[in-house]
Amino acid sequence: MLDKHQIAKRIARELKDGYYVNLGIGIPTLVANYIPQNINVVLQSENGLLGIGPFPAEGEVDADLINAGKQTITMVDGSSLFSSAESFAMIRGEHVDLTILGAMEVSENGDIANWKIPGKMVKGMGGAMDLVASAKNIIVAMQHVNKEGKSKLLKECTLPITGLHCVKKIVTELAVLDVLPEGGFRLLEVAPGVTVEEVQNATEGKLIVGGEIKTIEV
Amino acid sequence: MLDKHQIAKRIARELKDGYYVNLGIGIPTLVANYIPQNINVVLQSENGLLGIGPFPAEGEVDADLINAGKQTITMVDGSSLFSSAESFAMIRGEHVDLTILGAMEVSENGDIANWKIPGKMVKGMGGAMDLVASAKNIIVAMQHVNKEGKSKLLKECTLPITGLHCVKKIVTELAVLDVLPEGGFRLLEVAPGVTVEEVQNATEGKLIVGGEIKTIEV
Amino acid sequence: MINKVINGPDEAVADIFDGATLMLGGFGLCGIPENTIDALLRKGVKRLTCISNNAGVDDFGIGLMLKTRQVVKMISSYVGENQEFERQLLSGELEVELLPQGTLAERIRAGGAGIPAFFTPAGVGTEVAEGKEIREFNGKKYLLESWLKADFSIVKAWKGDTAGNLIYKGTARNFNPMMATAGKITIAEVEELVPAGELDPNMIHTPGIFVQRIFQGSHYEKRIEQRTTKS
Amino acid sequence: MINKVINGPDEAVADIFDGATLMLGGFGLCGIPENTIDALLRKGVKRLTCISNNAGVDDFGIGLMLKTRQVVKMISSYVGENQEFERQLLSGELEVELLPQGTLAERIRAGGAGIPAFFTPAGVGTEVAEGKEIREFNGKKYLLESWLKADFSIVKAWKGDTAGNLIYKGTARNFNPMMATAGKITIAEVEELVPAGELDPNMIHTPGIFVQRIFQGSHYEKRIEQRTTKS
Repeated sequence: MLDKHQIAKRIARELKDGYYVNLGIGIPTLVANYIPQNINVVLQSENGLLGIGPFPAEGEVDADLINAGKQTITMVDGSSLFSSAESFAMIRGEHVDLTILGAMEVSENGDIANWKIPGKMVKGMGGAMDLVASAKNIIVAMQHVNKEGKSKLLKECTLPITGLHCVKKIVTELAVLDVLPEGGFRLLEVAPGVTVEEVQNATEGKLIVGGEIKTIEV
Repeated sequence: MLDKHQIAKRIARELKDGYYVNLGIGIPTLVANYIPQNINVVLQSENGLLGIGPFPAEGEVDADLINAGKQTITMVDGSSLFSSAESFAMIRGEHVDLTILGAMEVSENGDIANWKIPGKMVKGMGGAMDLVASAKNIIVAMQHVNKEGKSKLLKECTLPITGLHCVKKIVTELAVLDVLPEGGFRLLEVAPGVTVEEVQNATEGKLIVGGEIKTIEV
Repeated sequence: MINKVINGPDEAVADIFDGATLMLGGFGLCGIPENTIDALLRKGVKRLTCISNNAGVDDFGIGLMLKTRQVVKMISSYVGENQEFERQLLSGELEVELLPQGTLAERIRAGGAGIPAFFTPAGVGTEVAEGKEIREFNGKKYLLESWLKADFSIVKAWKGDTAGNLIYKGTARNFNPMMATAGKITIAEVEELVPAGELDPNMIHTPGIFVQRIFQGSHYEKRIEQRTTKS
Repeated sequence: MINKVINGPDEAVADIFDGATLMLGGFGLCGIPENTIDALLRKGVKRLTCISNNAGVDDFGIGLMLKTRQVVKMISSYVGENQEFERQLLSGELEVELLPQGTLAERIRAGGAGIPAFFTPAGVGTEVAEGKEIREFNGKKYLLESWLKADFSIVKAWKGDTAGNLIYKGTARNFNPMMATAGKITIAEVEELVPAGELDPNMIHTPGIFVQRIFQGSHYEKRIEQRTTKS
């Protein structure tokens, strides 16, 4: 089974040279730590920055420079700053190549639910609905099952939807799966020590197993 | 009868302190020469400048600084530059207080025609349709009759329309007239030496004469 | 050039009335109009509708106005990090309208730009789309969203001049530029106010035409929500 | 940071194909991509649809491409000052679609911003409204306009960096920033190209994400249409 850093590291291998990428809060943020040295990737922060750098040194903290998770950050050379309207114009206009975000549920046709649990305090969707409605490529980083042990890869989402038919790939502690255009989770890789059967048992939606199943390199 | 400079001078008396004003090509451009000294008015150029200054000295001409008539200009202190999208956001959003422009015809309900003559080469509407559709206050500067001696203040426009129900006031070589919300040209002032009868003869649309008719100060 | 300078935040808010709709700039606590919020607390104006991406924290930003019960409705994209907010919401004292962040930003931009409605893909298939017109363009579904305007927009900039021109700094820009365009009256507080002519016209983020009142604020706390540093 | 630098205008236009739709920045002759227009002339690519506020003059700007009959359609707001243009239009060799200038600017911005359609008041009651949906909001009529996109957008900036960030100068900005966002491929020519990190991130007009190719142009003529000076 992968820990959250290993999930982030595996997702980082999906990055390609020249990509502009939006990273959601949580595990997706960790992906920044594993970007391969030989490629150039620019990270977008939807509150108005292209070119997120590492966290600042103690003496360099600037309250006027934060990411969408409200963490203090720095900028890399070649960064640009802009308004929220311009930022979402960028997102909605499909200029961002890849969005990586967390989810509560993903359905076998690529629907995602990640913003609201009925009966609990609703904090809001933030930029998630804009991102999932607009991204050319969406990868979800999440646990395969929830705290009650129920699968988060479902036939249909049970929680309120964030966006339809948008998730392309999922990386969990157990496996890497593609969401097929015609529906279904295609198993690509399993975590070290995890069997196909274990993935099957943890997946409520249609799991498609065929061809070689690789083991995730950690 | 007023010459074009006197028309511009009369229109300049409509300016109020704090106004942002868009001046069209032709007589409206001349209004800039007659802004009263005791008020602050900012001129907008729809190609992306707030704060048009005088024409440059010979050695200060900058090809990258022109007005909407493509003339070289300067900027006053406190100017700002922006894109065409932002410029028309400003116009459409009714942030510009007053638009002064020329016209071929104005109807008694405030319709304006000023962009196209059937059978002649059509050069385009430029920003005129956006301006007349959005301005809170529109003053037209034009000749009362055309070259064939026909009135340009009509019951209905005969030329292709630029915008509906938008002109508030007209200043011609003969007179100053308000376009009433309920329809009709209300005569306010006549040029020195011009009689009400002459204005009436030159006005095809409904002319409303009542109360004191002042003589335009020149 | 027109002079927009006023004496300070109390003069800025003097005519803000009970029941007014306000836009307040900022993302989290970054780029919020601290001085004007304080003046709103002093004035005690009530029944406000606040359009702001977030609702502050319990003891800073809009959170302070929630504590004093001055706000009856929030229009936001994310309202976490606030216990009092949660209490008022659950008790029904506070109404909340949640919007996708990009939709919120674009609706405000549309309000300032004279665009009464536009189509966006955000929210299609979700509860955000309920009651809204859906239309397909090039095989993709979009929903129709309308403009947002405010009686007063309250923004915070880094530098400003007497003509109302504004320059923001870093990610403190966020919602401030659009909000500046969408208020009937726009109030700008700045860290440094300079005479017209000192700022480069080519580097202005918000042209002065959008700003009716400007003043130099003081004592900016600029509280940080998540202080993260290199280990 | 991603490096977008290419060798020059001929490399920039190498894959522009016959029948392509191009956006070209500029207002009159101010802020036009002089070097890339020259490369298009050298390449001789044909049957182009050009989206540009104006059509240049007989011997400069897009006018040069009209002379060589490379353009079959212009989408513009104003096309005066051009004899050859008029001849081709009257003879039916050239198709022209005229749009209100603000509508043109906003449709391009919408294309870049993923907004397929929006309502605007410009053109209501005129022939521009023919065949378009009209809807009333708050008692005022608006018409529905759709986005504009291009296969290639060609823009001219003052300064640029290797990451594709752009800064324009004066009123040479005009249509360039929106067009930069609305091309599948955006080509930027700049007067001065600097390494990423030299431009202030806070003062970028066009973020590099919108630019796929950038090069430093040479021999800018910057022809003036109406040279007016103080008497």
